[in-house]
Amino acid sequence: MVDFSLTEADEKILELARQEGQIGHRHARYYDKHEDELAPAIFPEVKDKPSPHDLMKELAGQTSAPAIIEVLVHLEESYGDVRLRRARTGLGRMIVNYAGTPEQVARFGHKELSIALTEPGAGSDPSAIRASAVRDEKTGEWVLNGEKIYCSGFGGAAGALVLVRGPARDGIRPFMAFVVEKGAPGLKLLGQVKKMGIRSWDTEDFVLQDCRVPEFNRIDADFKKTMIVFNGTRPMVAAMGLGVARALLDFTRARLAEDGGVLRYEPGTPARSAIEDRLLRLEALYDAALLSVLRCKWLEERDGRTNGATKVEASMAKTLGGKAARRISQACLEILGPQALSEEFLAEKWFRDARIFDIFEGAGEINRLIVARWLLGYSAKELN
Amino acid sequence: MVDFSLTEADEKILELARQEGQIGHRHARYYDKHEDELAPAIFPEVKDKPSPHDLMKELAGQTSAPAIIEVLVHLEESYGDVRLRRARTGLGRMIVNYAGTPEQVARFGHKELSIALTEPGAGSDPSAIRASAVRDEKTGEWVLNGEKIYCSGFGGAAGALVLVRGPARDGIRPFMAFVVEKGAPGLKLLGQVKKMGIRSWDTEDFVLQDCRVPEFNRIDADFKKTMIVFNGTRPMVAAMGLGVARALLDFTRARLAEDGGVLRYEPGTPARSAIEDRLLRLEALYDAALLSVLRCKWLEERDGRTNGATKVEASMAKTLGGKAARRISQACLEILGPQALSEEFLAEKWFRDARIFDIFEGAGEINRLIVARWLLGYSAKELN
Amino acid sequence: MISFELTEEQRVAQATIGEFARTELRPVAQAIDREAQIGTATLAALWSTEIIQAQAADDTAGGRSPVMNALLLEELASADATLALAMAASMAFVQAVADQGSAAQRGALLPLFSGGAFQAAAVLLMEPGFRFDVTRLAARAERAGTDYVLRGSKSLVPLAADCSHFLVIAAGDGAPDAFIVPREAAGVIVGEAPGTLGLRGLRLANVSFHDVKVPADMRLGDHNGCDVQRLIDSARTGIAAILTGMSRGILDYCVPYTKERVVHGTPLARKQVIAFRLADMHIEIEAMRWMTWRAAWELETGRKATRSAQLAYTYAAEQAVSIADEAVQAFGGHGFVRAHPIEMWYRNARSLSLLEGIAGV
Amino acid sequence: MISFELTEEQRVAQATIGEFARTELRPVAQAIDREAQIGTATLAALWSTEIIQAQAADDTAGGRSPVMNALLLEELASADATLALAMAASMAFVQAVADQGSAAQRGALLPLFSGGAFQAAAVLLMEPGFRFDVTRLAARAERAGTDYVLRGSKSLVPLAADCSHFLVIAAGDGAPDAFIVPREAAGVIVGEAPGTLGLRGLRLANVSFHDVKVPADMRLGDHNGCDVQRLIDSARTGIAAILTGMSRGILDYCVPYTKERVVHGTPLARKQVIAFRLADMHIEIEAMRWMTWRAAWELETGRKATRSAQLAYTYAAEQAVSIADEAVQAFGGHGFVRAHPIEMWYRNARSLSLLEGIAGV
Repeated sequence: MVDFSLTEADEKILELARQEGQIGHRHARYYDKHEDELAPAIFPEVKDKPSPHDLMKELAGQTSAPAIIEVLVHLEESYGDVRLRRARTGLGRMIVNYAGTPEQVARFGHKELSIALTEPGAGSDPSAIRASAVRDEKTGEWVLNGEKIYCSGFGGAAGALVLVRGPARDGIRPFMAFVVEKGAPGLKLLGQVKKMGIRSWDTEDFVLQDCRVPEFNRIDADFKKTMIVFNGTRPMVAAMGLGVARALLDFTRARLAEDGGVLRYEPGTPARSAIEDRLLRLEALYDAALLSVLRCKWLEERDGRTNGATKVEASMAKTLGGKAARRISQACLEILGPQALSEEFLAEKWFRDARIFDIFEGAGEINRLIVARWLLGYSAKELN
Repeated sequence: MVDFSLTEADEKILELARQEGQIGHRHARYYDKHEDELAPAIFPEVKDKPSPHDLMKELAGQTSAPAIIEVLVHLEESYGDVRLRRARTGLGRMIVNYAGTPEQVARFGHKELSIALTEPGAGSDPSAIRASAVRDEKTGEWVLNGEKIYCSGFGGAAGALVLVRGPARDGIRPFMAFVVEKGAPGLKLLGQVKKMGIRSWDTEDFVLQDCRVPEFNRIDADFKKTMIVFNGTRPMVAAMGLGVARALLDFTRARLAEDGGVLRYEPGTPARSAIEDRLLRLEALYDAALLSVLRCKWLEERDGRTNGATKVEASMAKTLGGKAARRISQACLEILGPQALSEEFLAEKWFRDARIFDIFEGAGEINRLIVARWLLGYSAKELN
Repeated sequence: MISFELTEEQRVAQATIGEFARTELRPVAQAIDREAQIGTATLAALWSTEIIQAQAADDTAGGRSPVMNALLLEELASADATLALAMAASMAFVQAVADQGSAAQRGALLPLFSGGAFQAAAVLLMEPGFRFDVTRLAARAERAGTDYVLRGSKSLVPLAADCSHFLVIAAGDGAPDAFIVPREAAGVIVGEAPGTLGLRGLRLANVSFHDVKVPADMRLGDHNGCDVQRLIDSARTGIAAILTGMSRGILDYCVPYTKERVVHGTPLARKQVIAFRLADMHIEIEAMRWMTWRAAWELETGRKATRSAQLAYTYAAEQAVSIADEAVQAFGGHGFVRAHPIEMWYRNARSLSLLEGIAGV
Repeated sequence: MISFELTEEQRVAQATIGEFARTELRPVAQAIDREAQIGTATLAALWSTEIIQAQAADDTAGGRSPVMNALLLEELASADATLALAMAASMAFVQAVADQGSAAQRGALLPLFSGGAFQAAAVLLMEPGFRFDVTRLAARAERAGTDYVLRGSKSLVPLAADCSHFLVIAAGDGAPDAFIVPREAAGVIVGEAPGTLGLRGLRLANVSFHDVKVPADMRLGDHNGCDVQRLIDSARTGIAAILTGMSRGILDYCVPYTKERVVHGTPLARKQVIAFRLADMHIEIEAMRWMTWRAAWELETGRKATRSAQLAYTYAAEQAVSIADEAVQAFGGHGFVRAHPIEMWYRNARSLSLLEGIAGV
């Protein structure tokens, strides 16, 4: 039976997330201004308190499906801006735990590991990756060279799972993955990336210069399978974009309300002001994207999370979420007018933050390609 | 010196065109409802009166550049809906006069001839043309076969210049052009095309079934050169689209004015109603397109009309004109609300008419390709 | 607990009506548009689906379900929006009486919709004039003794000439109210159908009310009056469902065409610009559907649906016009001629997206 | 007689300033943004163009030409919008005094702008608060004997701390008026620059006026008052010119990048979606330019430019934000990091397109 209601447990968890979000807002400007400073792993305000995620576990069975309540919590956390608890979402660790040998899991599985894919010349196209691994037959070590950029969580991580090209076999240089821990010889940290927005989002660049790692660090991860994690993370990132978008929508409505402006849903266009009309359409876009995210997560629960069943829906949710974050952030600033440009308010910051959500974890173009190929029955070769 | 003023002579000509447009509006619904009936070559109301085109010639030298006043007159005529005088713009005739031998000009040059390019499988891509010409060696005649559609002015014309593929030479079947007059054996008229809009715009389909024409009818027209006429006609068609768009804008403003609504240009967005805001933005789009058309025509005067100098600008003007006609017609109906759906008013008709202007004489996609290739320095092969 | 799961009953009904729409309705859609007339055989076929009759069913039977109605309107509209709206208009009337009518009103009117032939009726909200808005009604009902006197005009009434009854929304002393008026009542004048841009089979016409006497017990809900906003919310949700279905029909027609049509050596669908537009269509159609479902679910569970219905309607209206417009563009000249249904869909999309008050879920 | 022909003088000035902007301004643009400060060397270079000084030239010299100014602002902004606006803000002040000031006002103020060093001044129209509109001024000037008393706050004043004078637009008894106020006048408080989304080099700050006494002869135009709408029209035209130039700079940066960047074996620019967006950028930038020229020409020839200026401004604002946004998208991650100027342009586009009153042509 179709149902759009939250359970009492859902409401309780989200209420906690919202309360934490109010704390997050208080720290937002500081970490925007101090981008080289990593936010604490846990903020003192919540040190001894259960997190929404703890509450989710506690109330398991009383909530909407786990994937659904999880994505809603992520949305609220993103709404809250600075995370009060550092997320343990290191994709590198996830992959090690999933593809590593028992020995590798024992050694690395508890460590925070980012995943390092992107290079200056390879963004949405991993086939353009140029970082290389060569085996030193004398020592049995692997020698890595290359530059990795935009590596999420690397500042706070113990290292990264690094994707490189191995020695040629039949003219093809296969992808290989290595755990590179901080302190490895030849690993040069370049520090936090200077970004337009989401500056509290730990993002680092690094260089591998004859960086030597033992054979033990080679993880036998299937690249294609690895990519399946995106099916789950794309709607998640879409929801994060919606969190920022809703922060702006709420801010905009609150400012209008101070001036007596109320958004009414009864009249049609002819009876609306220009600003009411825009705001209403932005809300519609927000809801369209949110419902697409929820549908995708509902499907993920039904059809499986790691089998690629929701590849198309994940791309659909991400496309709409990215578009909503872009449009809503641009339009809210216009509605708010020039005052919103000032750093006295967080609106300008959220405008900068919001722009990432149609870029990372698959730009709209990449996701539209995925949807179009499915819709038209084309291969990646036939439509690119 | 930059100048955006009309001369007195310009104003006089355009005023005449506008007056005639008022007459055209009175006939608009009739010819919309009677699409198989060709409008008279000249309407009785203007039978003994000079046309705006006559006035243009009379006032030559006192007007803005000829190409500019001409395009403005076309805009007004399109605003006026049904043309009071059948246009003698048959492209076929133009090409015969330009590419024919003196004998061919003498025989065909005074006749109204359409140009027949489009086929069911070949629209924006003439290379897909399948109509064929085979020489009957016994009689020396050419035998034509194929289907031509959407042939402008063919209902009122004496025939058409038909583009077909000739016999293969070195594996390539070259384009050939023949004059096919009505009454030719094997020419089957299919009558007026049933269209969504611009139903008073004479458009016919026909079939060539072993249609025999003498060698004399073969016109030695260079296809590429022929295409150069589009450089002049594209901005012209853009202006026609703007004529329809302005008819809708004027209608919309007049209806709002009846209700006390006035469009003010002083306030910013915050002080506007939803409808004022949209109307203002539609006017801006209209002006953007109109100025692009005028710039193109000004350039045409400066740099030459038939040498391809304004190819890119013609495509730019057409892109914006087509977009403006689409958007303005869609948005005006929305502003006017459900009442505008009724045939009691011409708004719904103009909505239907307007849609053609981003299709014929080069769809927006074709024109964007032309602009992009120039901008990026790509050949048609590199970017398509 | 958030769920997008349809019940078995819903899935069966969806499939059945979907198949019916494809085989019975789609083939006649263009003829109905051309002739501006729905044939009696088609009306009979629509009636035989028993969707309208189900709206009159007793509450306890569970026959009246906005979510189910939204699903079925989408299916009908995927074949033809005109026919979907012919159904939705009568549905809106029956639903209003069933949900908000007094016992006497239900007893008197609902049996009319249990017969063997298509029974047209309509909710009348829109009014002539270019600045109409649902919050600015000019039609007024004034108390005259125990009765009301109704004055004003209503526009774009579907199948107006065939309707047995109208439910007329009019301003009163306080909030607007709804009045049940038989077409034959003195002072009711059904205008000629002027012809319209789209939805031509519905013969949309004005109906005017010249000092029409309405007995007090024909006020919907009698003494209690009714919740007019709920009727509007239901109508907006219905239009959203129809726009969703129509858009899906358009996309389904575009996919094979763009794959087959070769331009400059490549199928149209392999041009990135075309492929992206088709992908966007699909993405938006899905979002339109979820928004419609949510509004319908709120109506079904007795929640206030004003916000969800407005957003579903506004979003679907914008997207459907854009989808129809891009379909015309993908077809080029073939999108502008009446040989293909594309141009009809363009007219229908623009028309549908302006309508208020005349559909119901 | 319609013409798009530039004069020889205009073409030479355009080329000269274009070259200056490319070589002197573009290289320092990102540093100015980073440091939120325009260095004195850059200010001196700007001053050396003599564009501001030309605004003070006598009418008969033909030195004050809105069309010329629009051309030059486009050139400056194609390198950096912040620096173009630094110029345009002072220009707006000088133009207002030169065009609408009394003889005494011209005599007293214009010589300040003939010196050897950059002289900042500004027209103050915008006000703090989230529903500001140019037609709803809160700042008021009230008559007090022969003088005025000015109360209110103005926001986003460029180089506020460096300005010698402000021209303050305030509501009066009837139409709004403009008042010349030295920064040092009692009751004038220049706020701290809070930092802004874009245009950071301008150190945009609030200026508040606490019962500031303004002598009657410091009302712009003295007894005659002034045409405030003309100041607004000129400002909108100036912003349109700057948005046009900025957009052109963005496109020029995108073309080589998208041609070089290879994705899945093909340069980005050969993907239809990217190529079409670039084509649209070019088409729109041209249209923005013609709209700007028309408004500037109307101002130059003494026509009422309100409509043209509003349309040029509105259109340019919409297009420039979209162009900057699509540029970010074309660059992907590289569009989001400060290594490329793309993200700065995105911030500048959103900022510029919200400003009223502070540029002049």
